[in-house]
Amino acid sequence: MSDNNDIKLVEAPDGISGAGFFATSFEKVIGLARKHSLWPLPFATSCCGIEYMATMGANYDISRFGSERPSFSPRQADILMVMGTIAKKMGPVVKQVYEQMAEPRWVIAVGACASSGGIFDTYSVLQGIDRIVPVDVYVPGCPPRPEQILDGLMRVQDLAENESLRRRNSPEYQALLASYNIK
Amino acid sequence: MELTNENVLGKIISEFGEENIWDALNPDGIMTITTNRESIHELIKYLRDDEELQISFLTTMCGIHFPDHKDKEMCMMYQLHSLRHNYRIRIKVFMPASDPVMPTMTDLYATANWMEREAFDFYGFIFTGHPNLTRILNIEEMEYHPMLKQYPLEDQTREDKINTYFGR
Amino acid sequence: MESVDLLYKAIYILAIFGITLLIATYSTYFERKIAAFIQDRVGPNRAGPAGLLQPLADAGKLFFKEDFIPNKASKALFILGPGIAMLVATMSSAVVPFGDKLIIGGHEINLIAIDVNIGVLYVFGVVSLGVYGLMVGGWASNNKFSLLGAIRAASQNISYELAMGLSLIAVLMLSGTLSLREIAEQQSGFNWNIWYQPLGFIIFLVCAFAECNRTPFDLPESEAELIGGYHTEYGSMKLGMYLFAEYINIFVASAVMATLYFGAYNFPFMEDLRAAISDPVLANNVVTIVGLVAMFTKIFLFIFFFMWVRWTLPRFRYDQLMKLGWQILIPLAILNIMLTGGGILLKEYLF
Amino acid sequence: MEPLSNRSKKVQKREMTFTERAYLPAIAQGLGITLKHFFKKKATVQYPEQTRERSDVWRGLHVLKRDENGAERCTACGLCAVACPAEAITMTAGERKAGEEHLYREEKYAVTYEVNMLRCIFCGLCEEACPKAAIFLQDDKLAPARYERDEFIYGKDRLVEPLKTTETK
Amino acid sequence: MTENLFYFLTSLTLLSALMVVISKNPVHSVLFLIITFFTISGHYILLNAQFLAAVNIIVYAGAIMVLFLFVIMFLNMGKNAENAVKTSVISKIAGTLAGGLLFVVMIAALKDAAIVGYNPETYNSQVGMVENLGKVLFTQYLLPFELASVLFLVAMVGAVMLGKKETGEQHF
Amino acid sequence: MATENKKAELTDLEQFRLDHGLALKEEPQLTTLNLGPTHPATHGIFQNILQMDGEKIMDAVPTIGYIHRAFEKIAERRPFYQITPLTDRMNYCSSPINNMGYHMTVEKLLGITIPKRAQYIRVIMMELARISDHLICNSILGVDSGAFTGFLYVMQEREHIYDIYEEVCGARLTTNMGRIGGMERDLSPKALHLIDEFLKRFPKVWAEFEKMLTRNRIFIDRTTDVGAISAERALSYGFTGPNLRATGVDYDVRVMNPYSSYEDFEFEIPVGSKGDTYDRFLVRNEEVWQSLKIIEQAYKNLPEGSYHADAPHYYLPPKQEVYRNMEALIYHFKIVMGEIDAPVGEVYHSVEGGNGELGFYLVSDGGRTPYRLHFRRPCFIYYQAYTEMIKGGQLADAILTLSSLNVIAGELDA
Repeated sequence: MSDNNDIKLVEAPDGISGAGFFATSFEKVIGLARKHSLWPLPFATSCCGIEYMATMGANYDISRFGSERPSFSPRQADILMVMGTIAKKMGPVVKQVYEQMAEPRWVIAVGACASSGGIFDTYSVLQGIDRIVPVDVYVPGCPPRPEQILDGLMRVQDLAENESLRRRNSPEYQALLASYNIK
Repeated sequence: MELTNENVLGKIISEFGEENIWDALNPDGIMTITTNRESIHELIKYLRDDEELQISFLTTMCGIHFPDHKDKEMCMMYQLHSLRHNYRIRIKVFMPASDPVMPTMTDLYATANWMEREAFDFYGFIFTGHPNLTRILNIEEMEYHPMLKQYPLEDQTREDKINTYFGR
Repeated sequence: MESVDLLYKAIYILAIFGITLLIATYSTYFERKIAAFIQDRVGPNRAGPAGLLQPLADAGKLFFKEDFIPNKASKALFILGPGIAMLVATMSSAVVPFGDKLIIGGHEINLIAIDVNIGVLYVFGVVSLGVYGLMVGGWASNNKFSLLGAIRAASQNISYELAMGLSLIAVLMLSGTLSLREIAEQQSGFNWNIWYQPLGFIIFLVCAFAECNRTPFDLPESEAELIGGYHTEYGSMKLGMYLFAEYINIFVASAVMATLYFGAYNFPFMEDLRAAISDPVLANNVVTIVGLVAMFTKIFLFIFFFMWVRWTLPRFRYDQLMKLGWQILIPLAILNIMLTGGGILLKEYLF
Repeated sequence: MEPLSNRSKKVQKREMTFTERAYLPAIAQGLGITLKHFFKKKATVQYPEQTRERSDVWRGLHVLKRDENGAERCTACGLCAVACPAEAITMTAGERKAGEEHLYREEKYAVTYEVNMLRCIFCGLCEEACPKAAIFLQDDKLAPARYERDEFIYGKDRLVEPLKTTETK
Repeated sequence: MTENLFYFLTSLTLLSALMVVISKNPVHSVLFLIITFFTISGHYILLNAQFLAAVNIIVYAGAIMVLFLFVIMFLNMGKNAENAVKTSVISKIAGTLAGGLLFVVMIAALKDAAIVGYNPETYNSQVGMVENLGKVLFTQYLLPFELASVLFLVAMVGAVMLGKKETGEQHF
Repeated sequence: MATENKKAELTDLEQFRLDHGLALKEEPQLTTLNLGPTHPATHGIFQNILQMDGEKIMDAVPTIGYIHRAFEKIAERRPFYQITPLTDRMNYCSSPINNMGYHMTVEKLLGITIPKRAQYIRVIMMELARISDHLICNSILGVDSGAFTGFLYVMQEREHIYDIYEEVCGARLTTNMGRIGGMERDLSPKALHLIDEFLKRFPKVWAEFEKMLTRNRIFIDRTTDVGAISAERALSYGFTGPNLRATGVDYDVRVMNPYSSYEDFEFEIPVGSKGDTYDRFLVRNEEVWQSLKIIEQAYKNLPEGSYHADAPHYYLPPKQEVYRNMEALIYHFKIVMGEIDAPVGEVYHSVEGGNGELGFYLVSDGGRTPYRLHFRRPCFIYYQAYTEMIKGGQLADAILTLSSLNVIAGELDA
């Protein structure tokens, strides 16, 4: 399953990929708009959630990136920030939340537990959420410093800025979702 | 009355008799006694209700698995505390792995409810009379009791790990 | 009505509509900035200079987000909900006098979209309809959190409308008219209603907070309890419309409060200014424009106040909210009516 | 229940006075506090442009140190791998050949040395375990966020401290 | 223009009034009823009775119907009420009969009623304005007005009494 | 008997119902509402299926285990010193208390006594941790009642606490602070300076936070009589810590069984009276003041001496020694490989954690790992009372009760 990550489209240079044909300034504008308005769904289960609080706090201030409106309803969120251990019991919930999110959607796995299970290589813990949902950005650390969380957010911003409007309809993306059994 | 290990033990033994209370130890300043499952419920009730002792706070309880002890594989540990006298006591009950059945303490202490469910979840102890003895921490579909020593710790689905690297 | 007048009126209405939308859009930005400043942060500053393009980014994103209608939702009503909310919100600013008359080329233009003689009732009626947007949307979502939010919105709005109406009656007794323009005219100079109706104003202010679903009365969408309340299931621009409607409501509420209690476009030493300019047409226009600025300053101060309060206070609980509305505000409003009536009688008796 | 100790102190919980019942004074007080903060100096450190100061002992990204001659200190004893509670460190040891003395300080060295940054919990136990002072958690670098899981396996190419340019050639 | 508007409003009124009865979903019924009130307010405006129009909207559409909707939503919370109501054949027949009889009675009553028109020359267009309405209410119809207010007071007291729960139970 | 008495007091409506064969009371139509596991107010992760009559909660069924991580199983497979990072992640709001509680347990097993200075440093760190724990709990209570701003004010102070942690151990949240046998390093001059500054600055901020909420009527109304529990029920449920103290029982491990030189310090145990949310809020507020007092005393009277015990078998020798001294190198290897000679035995040690009595029950069979390590996790123990506490209240009450209980999911699920 982990192989499927390779399908992820990093739309690198403009004009080379298929979508580049349609790459217009309009697309860029929407990309910029999306970049600066990534509303997170903080799926905070444990320690990393506390560091996310620090990220929201005055000293780091995630609002500078336009991302301070936490959308606890998945319909309104753009990035799913999975922070903390996801146990096998929790796995289906994460997947359901992801399915409820509207396109375009991104996923950040914040911290070792969400990314790979981290220290908890145990029978009850999911060894990384990329087993159930496609992950766009991984943030290492246990928990990461708020700087690193912001770093992860900026990586998503880069993705959002350069993504073509048609990517979400592309067969590659559909195949990626299908490989995770997400309709 | 100042509660000391000696006089508490004396009181308990005079109430329950030598045949039900044995192996009184003092490993870390907390008196540890062993009893059988027939008298455990009565014993804890007695400790709670006795005017002099007032050992009426169930600090914790947990299971322990000793696979090497023949017929005494499973152990249930209760630790009680008398807030009034600041006196702690630990009570153990051993039983064979084939028959891990215990009376429930939920009628004495509300907190025993989840603790017993946890012990059931981890070790498969059956608490007779428990109102809702289901798994609490693990998923319902789990087929084994993971804290038993014979089961592995690691996630069996993980494939990116090479065991030879780790000398454990 | 002459065609030229109609043209001016059309331009004016369009302008008001545009300004309303603009203010609502930038309210989101200011809300975030004010929140940030109150909380020792700096707030959005990456989208454009000082983050000024932030609202546009939000709007752009919302427009191009996947439009989603939940399976179990009642589809027509699901779409209708935000539509009603937005429509009703934009309608209500029609009768607010933003300024006195402007004289251009001999034509007198009243800076008010529709001058009806029941302006107060119009605002009141339209605002009371706003709750349908929330109710219909919340119900159509087929989600229990949404439904709870919708029900809270309905009961809250009805309860506070009563107190609001009662506090308004005292103003109407003073002014003797239902037309907002006349009420504004009567408060010329510094003769504002707030000096006669401080209690009424406070009641009206509290009710305005409740009607706009703002903290401490944001129960219909209280995040900690109902996730998003009535708009839990809404995403993309439909959500945008709900949020928009909320800010338009704030704008209108601020405008109405400024008109009713703070002298609308009137400002102190207005007549001195008028007298200082010799040309009567120019004098009138200058005074009107300064008045316009005064009006908007008052509105912005109110909007700031709305936001300031939001980031300071905890919210009420449902029963406490009802208690406040029915057991405190309504009796107070009735008391206020009696005091006002007594005052008017006393004045007539004395003079 | 009578007190267990003589040090208890009842928290003050008085009835609300009339002014407190009237909502407004308390609200005004709260508004005053928030307004004071409105004009206060902002605490934000604007991260990508400015960075917050970190302590000297901050446990950041790993580095494999070289000694003063530019030779790698690591001798592949494996203590760090044993000490790692997250099992994030793997290595294979090799014998130093003749002529490689300037590269490796001891006779044994790590042919491969990998740290899985996604598993790592930055607890610092490896640094503590190392008898050769080879592995360190730097205070000035943080593990960056990346797109792919594979990119987080840090091999020697990224872990070993780069040679100082003056010493190479 | 006005005439066309009148016909449009009237047909809309009748249509939505009909839909109130026909709709299976009570929420839809209520929403149609609200539209009906709106169109009726439209008629008031056509008659130059803006005050009545506004009050109609505030009171009926803005308050009473919100309560209706509120109650229906509340009751609807659990399951769909649409299928819960089963009308038997007998009740349908009975309903038709009753409705038909009512219709007959109404025709009989209205057959001879004269329609009082207004003379356009002497008609005062300001009759629906607030001031005139107030004057009429407080002079000509003072007694009915005051009686109505007493009636409302009684109704209110009754509602409070009914709504009051047994002591000790807290609801909301 | 009871029914007959009731019959006499039937109201007219009830009489009517009785006459017509109707149920005496209308059965309320219950709604099922799923609170969690992703509901914003559940912070950590747990699910409550609520049966609601309108806004009133009639019944609740809690489900936990959504982040069960099998701490106790891992602890059986790791050498003693590698378990410290695990304890970090239990109550992650106050990791140092967990770390040091665990260290003290192992020290009790090994029979090490650590020098006074190390004990004082531990006290400072543990009290800082308690402050940061209570900070989060009380400010989150503000957030859940709608007042977001106070949360960000105190969050800035928490950053300062983190700065101190960082100076002492090199991490912010999951500190892995201290070692078996003492601290890993002495307090640096910078750390001392930071503590000093903190002691000067923090009281102002905390007073301001208190001013924003404590006497605000909206807040008082929201929290008074919400989620109340009696002392008897609380004891039966095994409550400890601030939640028990809010009911009026002055049980505090620091006073009852002093550890790490707590007997040297003057402080009081704040107790409430009703055990409601407001009491819990006030008790935590007051505890912060008491913790400040303790830190101040410990900071002023910080004794000279070593920051770790002289126990070469268990405490890693200094790095410089390892390079030069063969004996030290051998100890170093033995300790890192986990081959320390732990005696056979069992110990129970408890500390006053952020949420109450945090106990460690350690059984050792002489091997390199604990044979069994059981954590007495206060959150796990008192969360089961939650159902009882919210019954009859409203949805909003349930959420405030949850915040004021300060249930930390990591500790709850282990």
